[in-house]
Amino acid sequence: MDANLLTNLMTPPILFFFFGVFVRLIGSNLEIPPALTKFFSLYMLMAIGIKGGTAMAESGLGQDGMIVIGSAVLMSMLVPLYSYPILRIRLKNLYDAAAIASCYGSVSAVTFIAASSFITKLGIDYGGYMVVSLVLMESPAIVMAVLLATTVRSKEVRGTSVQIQRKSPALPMKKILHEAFTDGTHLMLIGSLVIGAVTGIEGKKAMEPFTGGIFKGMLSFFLLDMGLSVASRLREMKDVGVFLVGFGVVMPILNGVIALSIAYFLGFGMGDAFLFIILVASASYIAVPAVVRYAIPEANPSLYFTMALAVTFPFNIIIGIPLYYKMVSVIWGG
Amino acid sequence: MDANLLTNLMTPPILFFFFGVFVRLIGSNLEIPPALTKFFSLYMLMAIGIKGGTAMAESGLGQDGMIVIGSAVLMSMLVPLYSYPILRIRLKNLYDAAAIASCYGSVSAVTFIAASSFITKLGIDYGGYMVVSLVLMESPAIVMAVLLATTVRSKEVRGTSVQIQRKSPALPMKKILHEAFTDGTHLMLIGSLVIGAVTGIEGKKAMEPFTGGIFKGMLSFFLLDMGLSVASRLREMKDVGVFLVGFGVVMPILNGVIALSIAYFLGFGMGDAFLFIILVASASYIAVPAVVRYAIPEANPSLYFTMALAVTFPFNIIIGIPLYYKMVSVIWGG
Amino acid sequence: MDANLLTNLMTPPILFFFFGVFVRLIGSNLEIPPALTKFFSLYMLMAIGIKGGTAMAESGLGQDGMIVIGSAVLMSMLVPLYSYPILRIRLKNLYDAAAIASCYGSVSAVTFIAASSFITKLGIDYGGYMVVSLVLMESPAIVMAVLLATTVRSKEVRGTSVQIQRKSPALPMKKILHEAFTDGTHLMLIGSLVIGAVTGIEGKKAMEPFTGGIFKGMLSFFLLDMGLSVASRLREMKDVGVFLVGFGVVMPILNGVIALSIAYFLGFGMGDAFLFIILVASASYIAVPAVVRYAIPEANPSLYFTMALAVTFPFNIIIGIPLYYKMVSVIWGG
Amino acid sequence: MASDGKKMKKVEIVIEAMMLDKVISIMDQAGVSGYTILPSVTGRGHRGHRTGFGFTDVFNNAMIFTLTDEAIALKISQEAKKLIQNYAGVVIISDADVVWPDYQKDR
Amino acid sequence: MASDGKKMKKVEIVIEAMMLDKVISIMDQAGVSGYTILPSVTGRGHRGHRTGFGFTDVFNNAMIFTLTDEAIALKISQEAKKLIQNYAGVVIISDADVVWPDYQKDR
Amino acid sequence: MASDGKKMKKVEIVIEAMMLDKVISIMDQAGVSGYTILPSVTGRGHRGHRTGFGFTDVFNNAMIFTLTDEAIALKISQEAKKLIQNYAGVVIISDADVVWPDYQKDR
Ligand SMILES: Nc1ncnc2c1ncn2[C@@H]1O[C@H](COP(=O)(O)O)[C@@H](O)[C@H]1O
Ligand SMILES: Nc1ncnc2c1ncn2[C@@H]1O[C@H](COP(=O)(O)O)[C@@H](O)[C@H]1O
Ligand SMILES: Nc1ncnc2c1ncn2[C@@H]1O[C@H](COP(=O)(O)O)[C@@H](O)[C@H]1O
Ligand code: NA
Ligand code: NA
Ligand code: NA
Repeated sequence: MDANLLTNLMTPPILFFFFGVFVRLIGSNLEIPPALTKFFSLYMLMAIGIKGGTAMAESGLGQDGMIVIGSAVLMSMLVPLYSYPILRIRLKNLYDAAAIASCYGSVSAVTFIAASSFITKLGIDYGGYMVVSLVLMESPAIVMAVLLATTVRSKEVRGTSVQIQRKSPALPMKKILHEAFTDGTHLMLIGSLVIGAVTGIEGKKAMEPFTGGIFKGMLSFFLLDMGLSVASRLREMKDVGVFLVGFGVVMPILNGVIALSIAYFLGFGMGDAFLFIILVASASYIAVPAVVRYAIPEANPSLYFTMALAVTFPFNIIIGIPLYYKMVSVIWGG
Repeated sequence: MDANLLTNLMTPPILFFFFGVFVRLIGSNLEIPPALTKFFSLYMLMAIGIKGGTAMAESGLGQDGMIVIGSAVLMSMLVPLYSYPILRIRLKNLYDAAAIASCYGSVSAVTFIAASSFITKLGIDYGGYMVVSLVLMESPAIVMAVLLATTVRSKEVRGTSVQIQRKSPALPMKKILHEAFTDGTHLMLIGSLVIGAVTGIEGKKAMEPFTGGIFKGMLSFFLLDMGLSVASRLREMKDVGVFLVGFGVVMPILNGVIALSIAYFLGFGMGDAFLFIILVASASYIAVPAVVRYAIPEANPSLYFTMALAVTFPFNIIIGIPLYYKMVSVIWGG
Repeated sequence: MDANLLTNLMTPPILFFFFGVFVRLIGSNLEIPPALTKFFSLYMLMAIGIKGGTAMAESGLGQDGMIVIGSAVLMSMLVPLYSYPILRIRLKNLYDAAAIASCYGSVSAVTFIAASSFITKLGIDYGGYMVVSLVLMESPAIVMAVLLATTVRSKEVRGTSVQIQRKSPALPMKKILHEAFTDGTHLMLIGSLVIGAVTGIEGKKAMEPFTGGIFKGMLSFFLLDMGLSVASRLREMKDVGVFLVGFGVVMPILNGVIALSIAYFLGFGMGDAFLFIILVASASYIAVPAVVRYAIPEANPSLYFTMALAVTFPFNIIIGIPLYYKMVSVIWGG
Repeated sequence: MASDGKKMKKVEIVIEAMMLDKVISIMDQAGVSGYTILPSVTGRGHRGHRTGFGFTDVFNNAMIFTLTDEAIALKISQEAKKLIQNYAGVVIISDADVVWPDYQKDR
Repeated sequence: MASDGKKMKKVEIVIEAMMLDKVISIMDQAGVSGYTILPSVTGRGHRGHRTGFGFTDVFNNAMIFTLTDEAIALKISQEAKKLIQNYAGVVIISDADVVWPDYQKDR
Repeated sequence: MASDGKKMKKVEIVIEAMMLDKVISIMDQAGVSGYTILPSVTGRGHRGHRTGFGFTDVFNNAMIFTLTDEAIALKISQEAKKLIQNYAGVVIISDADVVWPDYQKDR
């Protein structure tokens, strides 16, 4: 790998991520209180939403935007669909397969942030509608997972009744959709996006010192915290097992390549293509697990959460971003 | 209403308020941890205090300032006095009447902040002593309420003794005054005001990126949180009842009109007049309830808190600010 | 004392410290939630680390830096060594003597921050390696204290066995060193320093609005909080007693004078000399107590913590900083 | 126990945070007079470490207790038991003397 | 109960947060050897939901418990009962075996 | 006690925050099936006020409880007692009926 890798890794926020991992691994007592984590993550969602919304207000959606968004939504449904059979190869608990598939259909906002700083630094542009794509990729992935889980459940009832007692009292789809659409992090992002779009250039100016100026600093804290959490999850890695760790590394690449092909054939701009790949290749460890835990209690959250957070997230930050960029820059001739 | 209404409502902070209301009403799990709420509100008090204090350091109090402040203090005593008999018309629990009266005699710092951004945006000036007025309107309102409650209590003792067992062991006035003057939010505002006044232009420069630059962003978070809280209180609305909800809407207008008359006859400047009206028309849901809960335990906090927070605050933000501005601009010919 | 004293005392952050003390003394209910305190202190460590690190990246360590750092480490070992016998004069519990000695060998980051703002304002320069000194003065002081405590323990075993039951099961030195080097605050400072050094000018630019712009405001909050804590500890002052209070006031001066002599003879620059004195004269109430509580449980944390926080810290802020500056400016002819 | 309190049952439930609302509604439907919530506890059980991350509630627990009579306690524990078949949690019942203000005697 | 602990009473009090200091002074005056505070709990009782807002303590509860002997427990519960006539709260008394460090045996 | 729960011991330990990990390992080694942690409580005891400062853990307490059988409870209380000779803390044991999910019956 070349200098671009370093470009991505040598910024304070990313270094604070590694620092966080290191700190936890050597057994330090450094802790970020949950209230602060909440602050940093709500802040991130507000900042990214305002930024995307005000960008949209300036340039509008346009046809390009519609195509990107449509592709994003489609991928968030397709990824779970083709991930599920792959996961079934080895997983006995099919609920786990459904839950994991859902996380990979959805996205990681922090990976998106890191990737967009990365290309911004390289002077490459992208559309405000990328944030809209980010937002819209959450719910479809969840719906797909719930549908898969429902299939498993109905089969189970027809099959042996040994585990029936433990079976979840089937939650009505309406309740699950409500959870999916009203999840706090999801709404915070949508709300900020809409507020950014509504207030436009004026709103951007008013919010800039907060959502722009101190952004890198707040991101540093957030990534420090992520680093601590990632390292804490490493002890669950043995439960995750080789197959799933492999899935967490290979799947982003596979998803990325598929996304790249789509972006190429649909003629995305270079920045849009890169971020589209990032969205498809990343996995959710915030919004989706929160809803899936509720909707598919039979699945073990340690698996899907740990894979998305402690395997795929660092993989994308360290290897994925420069790798996808390399691929894009070769093809788009950047 | 005209474009000014929109000017007030279409800023990110205010939109985040509505967003907060919306989010809670649709039953989302979005939560702001109490520690963060504390941060945002202490920050608001610091920012407003520093701003007022440094403004005072630049321009001094002056005779104008003295007159405004004097009128403000007077109104904070008068409002409870004439609110109480109005409330007695329907309220059986006279302690409730005293407590509510007290909240309306005092002020809402956030309404003040929203109103001052509103006119700042319109290019209208106001004196640093407006913040002094804000500060000084708190304690008198509380004292009035306690005096009213004491009267009720002594009557009750002479009357039937049925409820005596529940009667509060009369707290000594000294203790209550201590609570009133040492209330944390109250002191934070005073302290910041004094520190702003003492450090003047130097202090302003040093604090500007914090108390100025990121202000709109922090205010957005604070108002998001207020929105969530307002919506949570809406379920108590049925306990509040039609009479009190009506009081919460009509009283600010009545108080505003009285304040306007005073401002007019005493020759306030336009900006001062507008903010004076805002102070008189707003009601306290932070400092006063905290002290009144302690001093008048016989009153139901759900009533006075909910009225000030969930009725009068949104009323002033949505309708009051543009309405009072309209009135002022017609009369002052702005 | 002259205008310099006022220069130091009349800034918003320092005034917020006094305000905090005042607020607590009059019995107000103003509280800063622990999660926020954590935020402010982690922020401080990040800011100071980034600043020191990026400064080092610009100018390197150099021979000057090595000499300063070496002297600092040396003093952090010497101070406990000569403090211990002084403390033994009156203290019966020798564990207390060891623990207190350790705090005074180490440093107070906030005193360092206040002092560096003080001279920055006066236009005096200092090296980025001063932060390295700050970092490196923590562990040696702890190690010295543990060695002293180990001596006490082995004597005790050989002596009367009355107190044996209460004796701590001797913690292995390895475990203690682990605690000392992995203490969260310690690591946060080191990590930020390294990240600052690695990212250099780019990192500085990226972080500036966060670690620079809003610094004074965050510091104001942190010092407000310190003021509250200092005042809360004042009620423990009677347990501390006259001797130890005296120690807490005289020792910084003594340490300061010794540091001054060293700085003079080794030819430190004026800014470096001043901050070197500050480091040696200040005492730790964060990192060291955390480790010492663990390593020397026989010592009473109320003593060492209260002395460092409620005696020496305010002494240095109010008297120490201008006093040491006076001394330095006379000798260095500033 | 000798005190001027009323003999009641204390039902304590540890449950994963996102299911707290469900437990509250179980209690409400069982007819309790009130409850107290400890909003944020962590722990370990047979479902592994639930150590609480700030950015997701998935691994947080909450705790809630109610003071109530034996019949209601039984009803709650039966309902809650169903819940903890699927979600992390544990139900604890113990004896307690409860002192209410006078006008609450009827509960 | 069979353990090497001392048989004592556990007095738990839920009280509105701003009155916690009052409860502490009731305990101190009754002569307890110590207490433990859970600074921030929420709940519901006959005074309605006390769900805790960040910007006011009016709707926050706190919880405190002390381990003490029966006589002191009774004294505390009597005093606290007066307080909860006016302020939100509840007093809970139960049995507990307490293990102190040796040099605390005398309490 | 009459409920469908299993009769067990509840061992509650208040300990200074930085020693919580030690208590956890005592419990783990004693063989408990789980525990619940209240990460941040304050208090007073014979070691004075431990009122919790945000910038140091030295004066913070934590609380942890486990539901377990009598033998393990005894083991824990003995180990914990040694710890609280040197570090602030108290150990409380009481009776509790515990309702587990069915597949946990064996613990
Ligand atoms: N034996 C136990 N003692 C105390 N708390 C427990 C115990 N077992 C489980 N818990 C609590 O209940 C939660 C869920 O337990 P589980 O469903 O067994 O994983 C844990 O995270 C603990 O907080
Ligand atoms: N039955 C109950 N069980 C547990 N906690 C209660 C109960 N009743 C009241 N509480 C607690 O005590 C507080 C005050 O109760 P009250 O004064 O009845 O509104 C409530 O907010 C709850 O935290
Ligand atoms: N009598 C008591 N009742 C309840 N909690 C206590 C009691 N004594 C001590 N504690 C708790 O245990 C901690 C340590 O106690 P100690 O070691 O006695 O200072 C205190 O800070 C309290 O949180
Ligand atoms: Na994806
Ligand atoms: Na008013
Ligand atoms: Na020192």
